[in-house]
Amino acid sequence: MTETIPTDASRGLDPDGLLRAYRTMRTIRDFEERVHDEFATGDIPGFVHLYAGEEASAAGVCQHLDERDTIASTHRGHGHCIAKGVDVTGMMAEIFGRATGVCKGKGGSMHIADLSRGMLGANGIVGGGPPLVCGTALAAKQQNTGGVAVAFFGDGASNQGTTLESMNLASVWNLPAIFVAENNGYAEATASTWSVAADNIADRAAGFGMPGVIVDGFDFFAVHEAAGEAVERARAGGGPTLIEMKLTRYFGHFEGDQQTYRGDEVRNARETLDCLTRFRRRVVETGELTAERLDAVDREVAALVGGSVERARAAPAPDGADLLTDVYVRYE
Amino acid sequence: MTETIPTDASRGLDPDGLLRAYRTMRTIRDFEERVHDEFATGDIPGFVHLYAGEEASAAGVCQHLDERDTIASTHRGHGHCIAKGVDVTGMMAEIFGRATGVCKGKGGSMHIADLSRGMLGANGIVGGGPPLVCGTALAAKQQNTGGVAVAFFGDGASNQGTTLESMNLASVWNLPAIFVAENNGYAEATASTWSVAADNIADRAAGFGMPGVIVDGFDFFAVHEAAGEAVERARAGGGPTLIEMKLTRYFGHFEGDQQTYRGDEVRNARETLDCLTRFRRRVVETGELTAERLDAVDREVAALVGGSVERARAAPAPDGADLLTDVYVRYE
Amino acid sequence: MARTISYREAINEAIAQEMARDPAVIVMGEDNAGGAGGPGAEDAWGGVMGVTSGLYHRFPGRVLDTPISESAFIGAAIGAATRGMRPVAELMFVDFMGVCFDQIYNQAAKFRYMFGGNAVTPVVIRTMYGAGLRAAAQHSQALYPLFTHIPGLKVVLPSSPYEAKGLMTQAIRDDDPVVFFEHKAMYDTTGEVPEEPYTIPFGEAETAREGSDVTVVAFGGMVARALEAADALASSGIEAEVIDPRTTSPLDTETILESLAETGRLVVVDESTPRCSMAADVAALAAGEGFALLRAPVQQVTAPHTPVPFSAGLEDLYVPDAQRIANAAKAAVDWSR
Amino acid sequence: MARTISYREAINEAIAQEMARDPAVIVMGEDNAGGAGGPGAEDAWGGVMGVTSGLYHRFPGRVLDTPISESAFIGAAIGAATRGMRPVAELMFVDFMGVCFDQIYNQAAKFRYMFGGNAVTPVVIRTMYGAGLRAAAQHSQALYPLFTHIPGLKVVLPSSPYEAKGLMTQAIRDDDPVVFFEHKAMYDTTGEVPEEPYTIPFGEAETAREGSDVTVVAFGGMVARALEAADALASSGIEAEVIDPRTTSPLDTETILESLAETGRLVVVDESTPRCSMAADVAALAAGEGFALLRAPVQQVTAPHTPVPFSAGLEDLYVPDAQRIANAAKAAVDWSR
Ligand SMILES: Cc1ncc(C[n+]2csc(CCOP(=O)(O)OP(=O)(O)O)c2C)c(N)n1
Ligand SMILES: Cc1ncc(C[n+]2csc(CCOP(=O)(O)OP(=O)(O)O)c2C)c(N)n1
Ligand SMILES: [Mg+2]
Ligand SMILES: [Mg+2]
Repeated sequence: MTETIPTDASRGLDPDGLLRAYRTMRTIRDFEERVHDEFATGDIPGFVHLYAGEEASAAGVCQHLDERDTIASTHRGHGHCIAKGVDVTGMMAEIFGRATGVCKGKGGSMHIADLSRGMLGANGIVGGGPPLVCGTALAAKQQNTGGVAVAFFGDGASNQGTTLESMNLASVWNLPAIFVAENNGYAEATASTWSVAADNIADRAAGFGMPGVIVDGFDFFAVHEAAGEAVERARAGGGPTLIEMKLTRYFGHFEGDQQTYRGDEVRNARETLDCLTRFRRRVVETGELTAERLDAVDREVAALVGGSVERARAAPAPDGADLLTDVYVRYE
Repeated sequence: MTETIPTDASRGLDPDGLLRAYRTMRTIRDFEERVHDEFATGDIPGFVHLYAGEEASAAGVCQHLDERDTIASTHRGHGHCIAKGVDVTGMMAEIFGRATGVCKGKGGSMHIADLSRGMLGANGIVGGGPPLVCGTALAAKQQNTGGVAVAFFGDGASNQGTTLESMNLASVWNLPAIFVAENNGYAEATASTWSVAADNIADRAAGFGMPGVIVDGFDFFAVHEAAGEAVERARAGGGPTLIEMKLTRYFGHFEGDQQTYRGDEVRNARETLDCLTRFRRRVVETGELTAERLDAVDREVAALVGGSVERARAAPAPDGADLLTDVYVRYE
Repeated sequence: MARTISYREAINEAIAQEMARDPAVIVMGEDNAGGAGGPGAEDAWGGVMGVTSGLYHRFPGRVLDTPISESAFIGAAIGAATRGMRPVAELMFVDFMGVCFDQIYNQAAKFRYMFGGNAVTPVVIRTMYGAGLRAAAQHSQALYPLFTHIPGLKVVLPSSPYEAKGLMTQAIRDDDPVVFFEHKAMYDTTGEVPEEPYTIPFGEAETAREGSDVTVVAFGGMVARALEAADALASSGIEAEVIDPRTTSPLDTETILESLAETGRLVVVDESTPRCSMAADVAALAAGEGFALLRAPVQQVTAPHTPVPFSAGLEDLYVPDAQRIANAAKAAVDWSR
Repeated sequence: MARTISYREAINEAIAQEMARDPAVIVMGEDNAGGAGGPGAEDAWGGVMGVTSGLYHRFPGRVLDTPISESAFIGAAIGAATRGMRPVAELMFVDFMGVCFDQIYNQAAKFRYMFGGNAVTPVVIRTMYGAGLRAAAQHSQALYPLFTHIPGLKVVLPSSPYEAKGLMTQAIRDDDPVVFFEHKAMYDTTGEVPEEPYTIPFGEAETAREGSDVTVVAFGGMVARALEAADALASSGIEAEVIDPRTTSPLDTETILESLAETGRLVVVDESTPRCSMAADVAALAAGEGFALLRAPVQQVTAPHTPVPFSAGLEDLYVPDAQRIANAAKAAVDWSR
């Protein structure tokens, strides 16, 4: 059976941990809002899908992860990258298509990756990540590292066969894998209430022999709690978990989307559910952190993100010769 | 929730209906045993997968179907073909690779089909059928024929992404489709208790918004009852159903399989569960049919199947020119 | 009556006219209407590039949104086609074929043969291909050679609004499975298109420009660049004949060989990567049937054997351009043993 | 020390030796052990053709059975390869690629490029191809041209037990994604194979037979037939040089062109269907770089543009045989302008 995690659950985060969580979420928010603005200038090429609004999911899950652990992401990948520690300056440069980007400008927004950080890449293919996560979870198991692997995917991706069969495989092989369904209500312009023929994505867990959990994806603490349990179980050899985050994306499916298919969910979410606002209110109320410390984080993050844009804009484009490199390790 | 159909359920079959059911099952059994023997002579080419033991599933489901309805089958397709009314003589000729075969000898055992009978083909691809059934169900719906479409697939195929996403699509589109998982305990040499990470395949139904039913697949009447409900619901616009048949195949995965992975399930099944024995015992006990009438069917079927082998053996191979025909309706 | 409309509008019009003409024609794909189940507008998108926009309201119940389940819904289109429907299904970007290719090449393409001629599967699979939108490695591929390789499929690459409409009309009326490749960078290209329905037969190349010095065979999005190159070549005294095969399967080998008989020189322009490509396929035709006509090495102008890069500068180098085509043509013309 | 063993045993031995040598090597696939979860024997199958037989007990925990979920487990092999493993995954019949191709060509093949060179994905995908077992349209295809088309993949087609072992050893040690094509009709073919591990480099063709009248390039299962044809040709005074490229990607174009320089005549033998095939690819090489060497039309000997038929007589006509190869070679030699 699926269970719902209460929103006031916590997992003993000390002030440093809380600060880290806040910094992650704030960095994602700032980064995405800035990319939104920069995109509007016309200087960012290609398709860009923003994660703003969903920060608690990436931050709450990745707070439990370390260098043993891997994550796979989606076309909406910036947030997962930042939460897993990918360099923000290198990310921004990548999105601008610069030689200084984390992928040398060859990947772009949809393919940001940093394998050295265990970040297996944003992915242009819906449902592309879950099979890969079975593999990195398998590697962790074979190598006995205690590592876990997390697949982030959307409600739309939850209907892709690759995602579904990966859940089964993860159970059959008893892998240290966690499946995080980020149900933001839409796949492009299609409502998840229509495309997912079940009340909840988490209801699918039972059919694949794993626990299914539903979480308020705006609530960092709820996410952190649920993810903590899943990570603990996975590290202890207890197998995979499916966690469904209920949340909302603040921007369109991609930059340029007119969003006529939506109601006023976004306004409502921004005003009453926002993960950053709620986090802030709570930790200040409990006295765990002061408004000043949080403000300081805000300033640091703003400087970091602002600087990343400046450096990206100033960075060189890739050299023409790069067109032909990096296809094979060796080919002759 | 999944429900289990009691084995004594019935659905008011009159003697003609009972006779038809028995004839179907007996024809399948005879056909498969004969193919088994003929294969041993070395005269049947290729890969052959026999359906013996599972007759009640095909017969109990297809008894509800008529010319509006379609079925898609698997590599283990002979039983489904026979139950859907494909010509036995043409089938045997096809398996022998003769020009007189239902597919002119170009398809063979794994591709026997007769679209004019609504039989969309055995299928060499595990999980190949369920998407097609979404399509024929959609056609029935668009054309308002009242037709239903049935996808037969194995326990192994229940782990194929194509199967899983087809169930979701059928629910989302509210199609008149029925998914029949024939759980015979193995996919090749792999036990379904291992490969299906749930207690039952039927447990997956909930995740795709449809009822899931578990049936004793050796019991024609249980199958007939469950399928009747599903067909009725589908025809009435009530959407898809997943039915899991628990049963056993009597022969190896393919002809030639040494079956060292099995225990003595087959002996047990043949001795205590056999669908034909049980059907016969019951209808004779209730007085609905006499042993004499059933014996007469046995003789007719034996003659039919025996004749099909003789005719297949006497039939010509395809002409060499046939190699290049039937690729396109028109190509220039 | 011809008007100037876009490639996008031309495709939309062909589908609309066929839907009006034949109730068996239905449309399906991810957000082909858009807005399903949501609180906002219906027909919110008309496909990610707006190609099917407006059909949802004009043909109630006949434009179906789908979950992101390509195997299931492409397979559904194929299954429906075996039962009297003529579905036009969208595989959004051809890059996504990898999650549903089985239904296309093992099912649709083989039914008729496997079933001894007793199957007719009139399905159209619309898909977008090509680079130029900075969409990177998984949203920019050409991949039509993979489909061309498969017996049982027909493969169509319109190079203009006029062709897009006529070939789409033919695709829908055609009784075989057709994969219809729309170049994603061409949707806003405009051209003269008759208002009334018309078909362009498959397997008949269009000679887009006549010339007797060199034959340039170009596919889909490359036709315009080949014409551009031909203009440049003309100013240096080289008259290029530009052939637009319009379908790669069937391929009009006759027109290519006839042109080669006159020019003796061949350039093939193919946006796909080079190995086992259409460039190779046409070059092989010249090396075989066309050998006696050939007076210089065949020049293949293709993308390199690499994925599609993201960065604008790299992507511009990736796609064959008029300059490279013109250089290849010059090399062919200048060559002497 | 060389002994005579089968193609099947050669592959098994290569995998076993690499597993012994490197703990990162693991094996996975449907029934690659067999018997998982059942009451009977473990390692009941060793793969549907017995290729991985015995490895399960020799390397505990390193041979994994899988559900029938090719996207998931091929993807898992790829994912594991990015984290220091060297998985050897079996895509049973290459015909099944359609349910999992995305993981191969959009993920494994593109990681390194998309990620700016920061990825190493040493995965081997073993797969069976080819006709001859009366297995019909969905279990008999060749399909290696589709993989050869994709940048980022290496594609291997061993033609003998000796090659099978050396190329498999190389494939496992190689740092790029490799698709390893085993001809299903060759498993019982025997030949001399050294006991000790050895590698055969990729991109280096083997000249299987020397001759100066005509060059015959043949792939995988076609090499033996080309040699048979060469014997027949020799008795009518034609000396054919038979080249076995061993890998289609990378392709050793140099060896082919060198041979062509001597013979001026080219036959390409390819079991796949003809469009955008390896036959076309090599013919295109001749039409381009090799043009000045070519003295006759390139002869492509391939399967027809049809699915693979079931009936024995039709299937025998389908697959290129020595007679057709010899005829093509004669036509090449006899040709004069
Ligand atoms: C296999 C595949 N099909 C379709 C697409 C096009 N596409 C990109 S994102 C998207 C919607 C994804 O929705 P969801 O999984 O809910 O993620 P979200 O965008 O909401 O984060 C679609 C259909 C794709 N990239 N890959
Ligand atoms: C996509 C695909 N993967 C693998 C196979 C090989 N194969 C054929 S039958 C089979 C087992 C199928 O098991 P199940 O679905 O339980 O059906 P059963 O044979 O028990 O009737 C396998 C693995 C295939 N034909 N297609
Ligand atoms: Mg979503
Ligand atoms: Mg089974």
